[in-house]
Formats: sequence, structure tokens, C-alpha cells
Amino acid sequence: MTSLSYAAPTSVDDAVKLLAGSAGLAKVLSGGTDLLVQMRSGRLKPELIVDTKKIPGIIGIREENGAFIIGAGTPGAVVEAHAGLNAAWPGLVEALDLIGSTQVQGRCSLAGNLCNASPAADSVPALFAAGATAIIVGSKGRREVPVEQIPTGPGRTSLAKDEFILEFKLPVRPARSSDAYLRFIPRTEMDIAVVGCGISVTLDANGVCTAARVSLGAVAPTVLLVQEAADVLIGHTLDADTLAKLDAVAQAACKPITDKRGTIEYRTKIAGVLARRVAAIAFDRANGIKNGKAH
Amino acid sequence: MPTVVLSSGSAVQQFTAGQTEFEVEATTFRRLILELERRFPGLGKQVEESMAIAIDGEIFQDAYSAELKPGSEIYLIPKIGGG
Amino acid sequence: MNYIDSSLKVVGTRPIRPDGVDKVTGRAVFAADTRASGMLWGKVLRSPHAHARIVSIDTTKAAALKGVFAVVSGVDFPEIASEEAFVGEGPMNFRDLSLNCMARDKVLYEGHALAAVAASTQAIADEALALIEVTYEVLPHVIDVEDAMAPGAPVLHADMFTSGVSPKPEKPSNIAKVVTFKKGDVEAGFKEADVIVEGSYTTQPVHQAYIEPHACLASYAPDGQVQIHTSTQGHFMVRAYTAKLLGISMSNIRVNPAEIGGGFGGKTLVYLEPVAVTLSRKSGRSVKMQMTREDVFRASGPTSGAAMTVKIGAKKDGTIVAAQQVLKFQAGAFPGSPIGPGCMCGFAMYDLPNVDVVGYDVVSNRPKVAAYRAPGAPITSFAVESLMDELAIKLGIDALTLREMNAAKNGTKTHYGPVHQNIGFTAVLDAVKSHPHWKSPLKEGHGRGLATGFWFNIGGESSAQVHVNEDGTVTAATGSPDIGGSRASIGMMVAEVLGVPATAVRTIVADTASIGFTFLTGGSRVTFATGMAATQAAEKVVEDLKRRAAQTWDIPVEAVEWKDGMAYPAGSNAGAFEPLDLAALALKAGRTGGPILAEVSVNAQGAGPGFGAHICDVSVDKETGHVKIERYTAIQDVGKAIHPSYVEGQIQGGAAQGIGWALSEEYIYNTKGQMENAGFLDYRVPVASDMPMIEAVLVEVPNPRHPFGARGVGEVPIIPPMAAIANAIRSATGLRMPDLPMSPPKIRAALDAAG
Amino acid sequence: MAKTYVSATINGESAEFLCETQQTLLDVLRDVIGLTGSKEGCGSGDCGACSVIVDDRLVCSCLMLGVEAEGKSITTIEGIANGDTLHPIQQKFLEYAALQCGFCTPGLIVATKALLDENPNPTETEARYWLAGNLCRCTGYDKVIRAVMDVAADMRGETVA
Repeated sequence: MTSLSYAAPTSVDDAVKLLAGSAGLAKVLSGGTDLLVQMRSGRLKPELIVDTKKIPGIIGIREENGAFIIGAGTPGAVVEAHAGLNAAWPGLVEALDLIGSTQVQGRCSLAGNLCNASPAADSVPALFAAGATAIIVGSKGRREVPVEQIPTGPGRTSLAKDEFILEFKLPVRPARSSDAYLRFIPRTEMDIAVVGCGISVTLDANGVCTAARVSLGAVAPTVLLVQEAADVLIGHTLDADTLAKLDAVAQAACKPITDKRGTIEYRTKIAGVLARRVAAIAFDRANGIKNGKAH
Repeated sequence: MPTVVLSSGSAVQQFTAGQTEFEVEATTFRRLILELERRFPGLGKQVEESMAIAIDGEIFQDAYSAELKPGSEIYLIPKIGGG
Repeated sequence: MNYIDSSLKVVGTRPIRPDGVDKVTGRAVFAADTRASGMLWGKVLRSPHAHARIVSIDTTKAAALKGVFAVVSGVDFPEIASEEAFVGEGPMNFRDLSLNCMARDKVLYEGHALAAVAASTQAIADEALALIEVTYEVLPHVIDVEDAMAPGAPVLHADMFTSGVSPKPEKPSNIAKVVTFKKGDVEAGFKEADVIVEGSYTTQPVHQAYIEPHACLASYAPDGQVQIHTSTQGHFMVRAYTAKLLGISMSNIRVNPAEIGGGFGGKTLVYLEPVAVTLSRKSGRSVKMQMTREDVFRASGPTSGAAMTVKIGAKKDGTIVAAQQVLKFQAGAFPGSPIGPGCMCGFAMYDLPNVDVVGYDVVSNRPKVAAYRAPGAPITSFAVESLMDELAIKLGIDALTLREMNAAKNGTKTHYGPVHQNIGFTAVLDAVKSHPHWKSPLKEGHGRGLATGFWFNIGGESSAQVHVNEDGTVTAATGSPDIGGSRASIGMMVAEVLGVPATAVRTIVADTASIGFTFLTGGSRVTFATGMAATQAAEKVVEDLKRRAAQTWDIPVEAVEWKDGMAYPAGSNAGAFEPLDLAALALKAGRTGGPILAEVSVNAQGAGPGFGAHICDVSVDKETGHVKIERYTAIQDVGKAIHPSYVEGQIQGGAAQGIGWALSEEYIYNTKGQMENAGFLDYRVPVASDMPMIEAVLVEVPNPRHPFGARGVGEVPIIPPMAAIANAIRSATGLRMPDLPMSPPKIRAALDAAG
Repeated sequence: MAKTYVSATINGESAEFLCETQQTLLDVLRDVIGLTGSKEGCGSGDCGACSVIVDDRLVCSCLMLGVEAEGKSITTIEGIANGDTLHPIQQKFLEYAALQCGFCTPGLIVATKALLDENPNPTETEARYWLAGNLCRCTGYDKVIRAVMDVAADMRGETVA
């Protein structure tokens, strides 16, 4: 029987060496909320688990030159309790908050959610919309890449075998900017998104959108960044015409499948619905109108 | 004599050649079963093992001693369990 | 004795249940919490195919693995003759049950057990399973009930010929039986009707989804004595089935009921126990087995899904003159869907002159169904109560009024024969009418639905003992596993009879060797039937205590009266004696005849039927199709609530399960006949944030056949929710949703289709 | 198979154990240490019956490896009561009949403890969302939520009608 080893390195170098040196499948463990389920079901049979949580900096949130940096393994519950992030990136925070239960929140991380590479991951559309970058470490050193370059297909990422994400960097927020995330699920909690949508916008003093990023989850093999949808928003307030166009381009961007969680037709329609609703929340927030959580 | 009505057409009508209502000489549930078996071989056993009876409106499961009156109306119905 | 009109001190109050502290502290021992010396772990190899012939099973490699102590497959189980009996919930064919526990020639559904191993660790057991080499010949499969009935469908059982039709069919089919119920002349009835409504409906199989997976610990000793600790609704049922399936005498099997983590009907048959005993016999060690959640979904029984048509004819004034129903129930891989009760319950709420119901019991390549709360009734009632709503709309009569006009009353003869007696349906409908929820105006955008339900409730065989301990405290023992607080209700009835506080009585569940036979916990029978036995046992104890007091005082027993837990001289003529309480009498038990105890076994008849009506308000997100339950009221005739909190709890829990059935629960199969959502992630039971508070309204129309007037309460509340919600959705959107679950994609599609 | 030595604090007492990498914290609690109050309902983090508190965070013990417990402080259902005095949450669950079969109850009580530690004054909606990861099939959640709201008020020193 293959035996499974465990290591909890305390430095990036040690972790990279362990990953590089493993003969069989090596998996990075941060929160483990996906990894342990996949191991139990037999879908994954790693030989080595590298628990990265003891690496300095991988858990925690800091500000650097006005930009937030979130440690890759920071549990959802820690992110949600951070006042600064809640003010600047409410959409990202609520997206992370929607992953699983309170119990899962105690463990799940942005890096795990991104590297599990599910197209339905809740925090990923919000990360894409935010324009976040990931600081990746590996035996070839350190690189910073836009998050949308990381997932390449269901369960697949662009990370090399000996690479892992150390932290995420969020861009500096201009005035009158905000974001929002909504996902549709059949129940009110505990489901995987049928469709998810994250939108980040910056407005001018008249409420006209000057910058936007729109992302859709669970409507294609990977989370999508929908430039056409951003283009519909930029240069406009959120009037009825803009909303209608947003709905249409969001639907047009969908390339979903029919599976146990939703059909092609349904997912496509809901993508349009969510895009409108999320845009409304993001615009309100950017205009300084308070919104509650998107439960 | 008590009258027996086969309300459930399922496994029981095969024993009575399609007859659904007939009179039986019996004064208790137990005697009814014995009489049914005598007249329609197999039916008594079927009733015994998987059916309940309603005597004048009330359901009895398993009670041999349940009394039948001369004008009693007896329905044979599926035995009832629950969840 | 009958206490219905007595003033009661304990019954009707809300004491803390006797097993409560164990359950809030983690002390309670469930089946998976048990261990035994030298224990092995047993695991089951399950079919990945929906339908296949087993060409060969080679267990050589698995058996050779270090740490493996036994490997078994179909050849290790005795061949069982086809024989039907009523041991669990409904007729069961022992051969089918044996084949369900361990496949022989064919596997009939994905998850069907075909081999098992016992090993020193779970990891080794898993590894051994992977080493078992099975060659399958995959056969065409069929999942859907109507597909399974169609000519040319893959036939599961070559020896199954439809019963209930004549002449006997020449070819085998998947239709196990046809059931018919007729009253009056339905054709003539429809001719009289001014208005006729018709509808077709489908429901999906839903799982009981108890949170505790099946688990057991079995030990087969060299002298042939077997001990089983298991999670079950009936330990006597486990003993009977295990004995029958393995050819062991009952006296050699002792089954200890562990605490049971939910059942709802799903733990009324055996899956693991015969396998664990066989592994133990072969290995010579104790064997513990527990299902994974995926196993529970794939291999244990949900209730039936169904396809149904209903037709109702009425006069313009709302009087129903004819009703007709065709029900096709999925039984899973072996016959035994709840088609009988399905046929009987749909129209049982109404007084109808002409009724015609036909039911089909149909096998397909799904797990064998098991009982689930009021088996059959929720399915059939979803169809009938949805169509009743349509009839009300068509007639322009209020939904409650239509039901009141046609409601079954005392003396109403049902279409399946029995006459309703001492029923409380009218009282339930009166309670609807006067309830603030029903009277409140509908909020903007909300819809309101009403639906009703009927369940027989059952009695049956129960045994109970009441012991007065040496210090005067009381132990009550019964053979009924406690699934939701029955130890509390039993203890309260005993305490009431003895005249002591509820806390003075400890109730326990005795094992199969320690108490007389007791039929399983199901059909809402425990508080009724076991309660009756316990009450009678307590009464015997009281008589005995009076005799002992009389002996102590040297007066005739007629001169002793029992009041508030003490013996008093009855009146001044009897003499002036200080009253004797239980402690005083127990202290002298040795001098008055020895230990104080009574055991009573009954076969309780006269379980009063239960009726309920649910009112539900919903809002519908018209863009996503998401339904939110805004307000929910469940009204039910409970006879007499012994412990009202647990009665309310039954009603609230039943309603919540119905809400899941209505909106989100279903089995999703891929084209290979494999279940795609075998876990709590995608088999969507309601979570706390899905639910509103559920107001449970207890209507008490006493059941004269129970000493305290109790009726069963656990089954009825799962019956009305599906139609209540469908009717509320109809009210909110104008859409009739005939197919369960009424999930967001279906509602959005219906909204789009309606424009 | 090589086992890892782990030292942790469980219910306030130091605990040392050996475990295999693939053993979850739940496996360790139940099968190695013998604390069987935490239950396995699904093994995939969907039912919450195995809820424990690890360094002040509520987690599913089935979604954490036993080896990760090194140096952690863990509270299970067995550590909620203070000796023979029930915690107010436990007492309130009993008074409200907020349990039927009792299998999900340990997880619900641990989760409620974590909720009230973090938010002593939750709204009903907050309580329902916090507890959404704790499936209960028996009660329909009604009495559970009522018990939670009432014990929260009690613990804040308020009296509720």
C-alpha cells in the first residue's frame, strides 16, 4: 500500500524542495476543505502532503503602499473579520464568505479555492473582477501573475509541480470604486454555485463607470473574465439600457454544460440575471450607498 | 352471514376467480381465515401473511379473536406499516 | 383504565427527557461508537453498474493481503426460498432481502453489495476491496418508472410475473403487482359532474437522510451465539431477519439497540447486520461496519418516486361526485413500493361516493425502497391535493371551503373499506379557519397554499416492564427503540399512573433478550402501542402496591386507595394509617411478596387515524425561480399530546422534510444509471437558513382506544407540504408545478413558457 | 506505516497521540483518543456533526488531518460542560426539546458555542446562516433556533418572554 507522508515546512525554500523532490503526487495543503474530500473519495491519491500554513506570511493580511496583500492560506473567517478589506473589497469578502459553511470558513483559503480550479469556485470570479495578482513561489524563484492566468481547466492550473501561491495582491483602490459578488444556488447555503458573478467598478463623480471588470463562474470550463460585459458598463451609468445590454453580453459569454447542478439554458439565463443584480450592488456601493451582505 | 369484500384487487382476486364479494360463515377473524383458505386455497394464507382486515369499518391487524357479527362487512386490505 | 377526562399532572407537561443529558454531552452511545476486543473493520464492495451479470468474483488477492481476516461474497450466504412475511415495514420477501444484502448472480443497481471484507484497519479493508476482481457482463438498465413499465424494457427479474391481473401474464415484466380499489360507480359519477379536472404528476425518490449512517458491531462466538449492536428502528426485526437470512435460531441472536441517529422508516430493514455476522463467523473476530454517506444514498432505500394521474368530478356547488387515480410507484430493484397505502391515502380525507384507484408496483435499477414517514401518502397526496386546488380555482370556491364541504367525518366510509371513527379532520379544518395565518391578508408578491393529509397510524405488538427499585424509584423498560423522545413520553405515562413526578421514572430500551417481543418503531406506533403496554404495566404495579399496603396495614385491599404516588386508607373506616409512598413500600418489598414489577405485552388495536392541514406562504423570485417559504403553519389532530414539545418537534421535522421533498431533494442519475449526487452537497436537504419557524398547532381530539387519548403523530406532517407549497406557488405565480422537486430551473422554465 | 507523533491540547488537557497522515482529526478523536461525541455523518464537511473548535475557530474535524492538530487547542462536545454542570447551551437545548435523535446535537452545540463566543447577540437570520453547516433532519431547526436565541439572551443577562 502506498504510504502518505506529511510535512509542515517553515520556509518557502523547504516547501519548494519538498514539492520538487517528491516522486509521486505531492499536494499543497492549506485549508484542506477540498483536498481532504478528494482524498477520501479516492479521486486523489497523493504520496506527500505539504502543509504550507507554517510558512511565515502565508496567513495574514497586510497593507503595502495602499494595496492589500492577503496570505494565500488565510482562512475565510480571518478575511471576513478584516475591516479594511470589508470597506475596500466587500465583493471579494462576501464571495469568500459564501464558500461552504461556517466550519469551512474556519479553514478555506483563497489559494485553495483558486488552485482547486473548479469553475464554480465562489471566490474566484471576485478575485478575477478585483484584478488580483498572485505571488507564486517555486524552484525557479518568485513570479507575480494575474489570477486569471492560473486556472486552465477543471482541476488544472498553470502552476508547476514545485510551485505554490504565497500571497495575493489586490490593486490600489481609486475613489468611488467597489465590487460585489452573487452566486445562485438552489438552497440558501451549502451548495456549489450554479452560476457566480463578480463585478468590480470605478465610477466618476456623476456615477458614470470609468473602469470595470466582470467575471462569471460555473458557465465555462474555467471562471471567465468577460471583457464585453465590462465594455458595456464603461462610459455609462447603470440605466435600464445598460442593464439590458449587460444581461445580453453576460448570457452570450456563457459556454456552460448541463450537469447535476444546472442546465445550459438555466445557467445562461441566470448569468444575465446575476450580472444585472451584481452590477447594481457594485454601483450602489461605489456611489456610497450601503448594501447588506449578498446572502 | 358476514360479507367479505375484496377491496384490493391485487394478489387476492387470483384466488377467487375474480369474485370480489361473497358471504362467509365465520364468527372470528381466525375462523374467517380458515374458511377463506378452505374455499379459496391460498387466500387464507395470503390474508394471514400480508393483509389486514376492516370489520365494520375498523382496521384489525393480526387479531385472530376479533369478532365477526352476522351482518358484518369485512374488507381485506393491504397490511399497513409506517415510517 | 382510561384517563382521557382525568386531570393530569405529568401527561401534557414538558419535562426534560431521560436520555437528554447523554445527548447534549456526547455520552450517548450510537452504533458507530461501540468497540469490541479484537475488533475488525468490515467493508462492502459495491457494484459500479446499474445492472450486470456477475460472471466471476475472485477474492484470492484480497484474502491474501496482510491484515485481512475474512472475505465473503454471495456464495457465503444461504440460498433463501421466496417467502413473504411481515417482519419489518410492510411485506418483505426474505429471498429479496437476502439478495439485497448480498448479490448472487446479478447486481441490480449501482451500490448493490456483492462482496465484503473484514480487516484489522479501515485502510487495509479498503485496499482489500480494491483487490477483489469482479468480471461483469453489463446489461441494459432502466431507471424511470414509466420506462420500466414500457414493453421492451430491460427486465430485472426473469421470474417476476405481474400479480393482480388476470389472466396471469405469460411474460415476466417489471410490474410486480397491480392493486385496485373501487367504491361506487366512477363512470356514472363523472357523468353527474358539472366540472371535471385532471392532472398528471411526478415525484422523485427521496431519501430519509437520517444524519447517522447505518452502522453495526457483530460478534459470532464459537458456540454459535451472536451479539449485534446496531442502529435500527427495530432490534427484534434485526434479530428476525438475521436469523432467517443466515439460518440461525433466534435464541442464539441477541440484538442490542444502540442510540439511533434518525431513521424515519429507513432503518426498518437490514443491510449490514447479516454481512457483519457472516464476516465475524468467518474471521472469528468481532466486526464493525459502517456505511459512508455515499453508501447510504446509493445502497439504502429511499422512498418511491412516482408517476400519477388524477381526475376529480364535482357539482357546481363543490360536491365531489367522482374521483379517479392511477399511481405508478418505483419499488427499486425488488418489489415492495408503498403502493397499497398510496392507493388508500390519497382520497382518505374526503367523503366520496365514487372512487377508482389503480396502483402499480414497479421495479427498476435503483436501490430497493424503504419506508419513509407515512409511506406512499405524501406521494399520492401531492397529486390529489394539487388537483383539489385546481378544482377550487375552477369552481371559484375557496380552498378551505371546498375541503370542508367534502371532508371525511365520523361514519364516512373510505374507498378502501373501513369507516372513519373518532377522527378529527373537521376539527383540524376548523383550526385552519380560525388560525391567524389563514385569516391574515397575503403580502404583496406572496402566494398561499393549503393542503391536507391522512395517515392510518398503527398499533401492534409491544412489551413493557415497570420495576419499582429498592429505593422506590422506578425503571420502565420497553422494546421500542427511541427515535425522537419516546422514552420521555413512555416514562411520563408511567409516572402519571403511579402518581410520581416524571423524573422519578427512568425509561430504557431493553435488548431482545431482556424484554418481550416488540414490533419496530414505525408507523407512529410507540407512544400509542408501547405506551399502552407501559400504562397497563404501571396499573398492575399500582394494584400490587395497594395489595402490599393492605398487607402492611392488615386491612382489605379494597380499603386502600392510591393517590399521588402513595397508598392511603380509603376513608376513615379503613383505619388511621400514615400513607405509604413508593420508597416505604419498596423497602418492605421482601416482606410483601418480593420484587415489585409488572410486565405487559399487548397487540394494540384501535390506533386513531391522524389528519393534518398545512398552510404555507411563499414568495417566488421570478428571475431565478427560487422559492422562499415565508410562513408555515402545520395543524394536526394529535389525539392527546403526551409531551407537547416532542409532538411539536415531530410536526416541525416532518414539515421540514416535506419542504425538502417539495423544493430541492432528488436522485440524479447519469446515462449509465449511476447516481450523481450521492452526498449531502448535492442531495439537498433543507439547511437552517432555508427554513422559517414552523408553527405547530396541536388539535386534540382524543383517541378513545388509548388510555390517554393519544394518536400517532410522526407520519402525518410529511404528507401535506408538497401540495401546500405547490398550491402556494400557484397562488403566487399562476403556475401549476406538477413535477417534484419544484426546483428553480423548473420554475424559471415554467415562467418562461407562460410568458 | 509510519505514524506521526502529535501533541495537542484537547478540552483543556494535554494530549499526545500517534496518527497516520490520512487520518482526519475526527478519526483521531473517535478511534485513537476515544472521544466519540463528535459524529461522522458524511465525512465531507457537509453535515457538521463532527464540529469542533480549533484555536477558537469552528471547523469540521473530518476536514482536518490529525497531524495538523500539532500544538493546537481543541474543544469537542466533551469539553463544553464544566464538570458536572451543563453549559447553558446544553441546558437550553434540553429545555427546548431542541433535539430528537441527538446525533447532530453535539455538532450543533459546539457550533452554537462558537457562534455565541464570536457574536453574543445574533439575529435569527445570523444564527440560521451560522448553523447552516449543521444538518438536522429531525427538528426542522425550529426548536434549535429558538433555543439558540434564548440562550444567547440568557448569556447576555437579558430575560426573554
